[in-house]
Amino acid sequence: MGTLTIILTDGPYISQYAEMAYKIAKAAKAKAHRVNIFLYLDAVAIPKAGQNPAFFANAGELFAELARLGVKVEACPRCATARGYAPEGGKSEDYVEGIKITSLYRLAEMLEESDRVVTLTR
Amino acid sequence: MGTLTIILTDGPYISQYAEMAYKIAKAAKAKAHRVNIFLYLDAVAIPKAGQNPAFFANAGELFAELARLGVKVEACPRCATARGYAPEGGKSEDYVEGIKITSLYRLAEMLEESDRVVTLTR
Amino acid sequence: MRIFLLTKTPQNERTKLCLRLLASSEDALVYLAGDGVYNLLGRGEEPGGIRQAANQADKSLTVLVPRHRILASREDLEARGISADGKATVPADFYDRLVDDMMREGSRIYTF
Amino acid sequence: MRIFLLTKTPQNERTKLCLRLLASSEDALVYLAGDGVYNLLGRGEEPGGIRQAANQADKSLTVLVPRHRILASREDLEARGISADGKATVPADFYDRLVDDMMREGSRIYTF
Amino acid sequence: MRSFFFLLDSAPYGNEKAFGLLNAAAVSSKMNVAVGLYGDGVYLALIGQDSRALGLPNHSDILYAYPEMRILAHELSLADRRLMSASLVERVELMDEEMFLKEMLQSDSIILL
Amino acid sequence: MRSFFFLLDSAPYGNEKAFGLLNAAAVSSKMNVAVGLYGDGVYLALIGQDSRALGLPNHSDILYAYPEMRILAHELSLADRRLMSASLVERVELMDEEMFLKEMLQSDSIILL
Repeated sequence: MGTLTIILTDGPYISQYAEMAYKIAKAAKAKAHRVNIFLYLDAVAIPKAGQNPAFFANAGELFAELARLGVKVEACPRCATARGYAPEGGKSEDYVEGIKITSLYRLAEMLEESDRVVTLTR
Repeated sequence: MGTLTIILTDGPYISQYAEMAYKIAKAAKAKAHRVNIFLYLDAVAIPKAGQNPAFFANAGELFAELARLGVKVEACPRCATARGYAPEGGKSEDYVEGIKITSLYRLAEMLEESDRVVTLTR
Repeated sequence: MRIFLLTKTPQNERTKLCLRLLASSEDALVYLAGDGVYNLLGRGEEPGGIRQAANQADKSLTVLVPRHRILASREDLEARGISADGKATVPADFYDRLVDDMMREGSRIYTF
Repeated sequence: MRIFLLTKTPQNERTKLCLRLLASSEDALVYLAGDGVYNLLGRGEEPGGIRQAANQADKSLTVLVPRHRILASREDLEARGISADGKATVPADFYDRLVDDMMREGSRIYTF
Repeated sequence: MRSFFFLLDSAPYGNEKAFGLLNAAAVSSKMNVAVGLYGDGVYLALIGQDSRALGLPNHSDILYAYPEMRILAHELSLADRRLMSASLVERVELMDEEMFLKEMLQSDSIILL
Repeated sequence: MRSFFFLLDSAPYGNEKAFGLLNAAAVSSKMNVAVGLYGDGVYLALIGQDSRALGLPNHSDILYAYPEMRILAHELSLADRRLMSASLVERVELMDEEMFLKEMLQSDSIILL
């Protein structure tokens, strides 16, 4: 069993990367790997609650599902605060269940403890 | 006096375009031109309330100021609904004052009534 | 084993960099997803094109890597109207295989 | 009058398209903001570079347009460590002038 | 009647720009609208797109739904991508560099997303 | 110790990627970290950046604040941008194509934002 970290920088819908990350994370989790996802820059919008896309899969729900499966999904506090997702005890009221706003140092920790790192970005 | 329409597709901070649009719109308004801004794709995140950037100018406040100055700022409903900014009577509770979620047909109307169109996008 | 997950079109600068890294990796395995599947279009030579490809030095993916070492995502191919046409393997379990290969002992993953 | 507002680096494909449109517009006025100010770097020729510019056919902005028809944003130049150095006008009221020029009767605005 | 040239320079499906640009052009199609496929945008002209398994709307269907929009493709971009001999959506009008730039400059506005 | 190669391929200030990449590299700099400037990323190496009037943080200051990070610049990218004779931030180590690719492949992970 290994540890995989995925870094995202795009918001939902604008690119395929949120959905691709979901597919990779889900496959890795099903094979009992540990999976971290770090939401950076625009990607802090991925877990916003209340998304209702008419033509795409709901990114918020996909990532809530990953969190339920045990994937650690954490967002950059600088990016999230700038964009109006205020960290209140590490939890944004705007977010779906299970996603935390933590610290950029957590990204460094994720990198340190990971066997593999995947960056998906435009 | 002419009418200027600016189309944006990027969210705040990720690119300079929201700020550039602000500078152009403000200068045009000061010269008594009519100014429309259409927020498309990721740009529907620009007027989110509660933004608090540590290193950049607050995009939400800049656009609220434009709205107070009489700039029409309208967001695409498909893009906004997908991203969790639900249109309730054309107003998102997530938005700063003065920005409306309208219709993509409003973009066509803006284009039709404009003397000049500026697109600022990555 | 070096795994390259390529998600960008052949004209993207990141694709060009990816191909240069590929060229110096003997044991490369390439996974194509998203716009990466556009790299299966055409062949090394374009018969009767308006002009030669802009940079003759840039070899395309299918020239650099043998077909059995290229895997492409079926849904991404279908959406874009592209046939793998013997240039790549199109597994039913693309992401499962990607994860198995990249998490395998001794492998590395590069994403472009 | 055709106004070109260029906000991208010289290597960006949109910049290249912008320059091709410019080349067929005699009365072009160019406004450089954001990463567009990188178009003021260097000159037509690079003395002693490692290799020639990738595409000799692509002329740079400063070769195509006389300096009095290029305006650059001061804060964007300063941030990036670039001097206009006689290659462009750097007005204090960049956006005011842009608006005046583009809203003037008979002018068109193109943004790249 | 005002004329608009919508320039698409990114590939469909990998990001939302193609979908967004086609929708914006479609709602404007009572005016004089051309969609210009340029650079990676020419990939939109490939026939046989079937995006059901990917879970996205079929972009080439949009081209057929609005016959009043002109769809132009930049030949050099097609050639660079080895698509001159590929099967293309029949709605698409091929255009050489000179004509393509001329169409752009003749429009009242160029819209890039 | 794990090694990470952070590849910056976009220009500073016009978008947030340069700032984001430098911050991510900086917090990771207790590990073996190199920042590789490639393509438009080499513009970060220009000296004399003063971003006060623009209202953004000075990106080249970040390079000096973390002397433990190696900063590499891809020579061909500099040459393509006519920067070989420009004054560059002295922290930056120029590297030819072969060495640059070798550094990338020798790292445990390559991180592109």
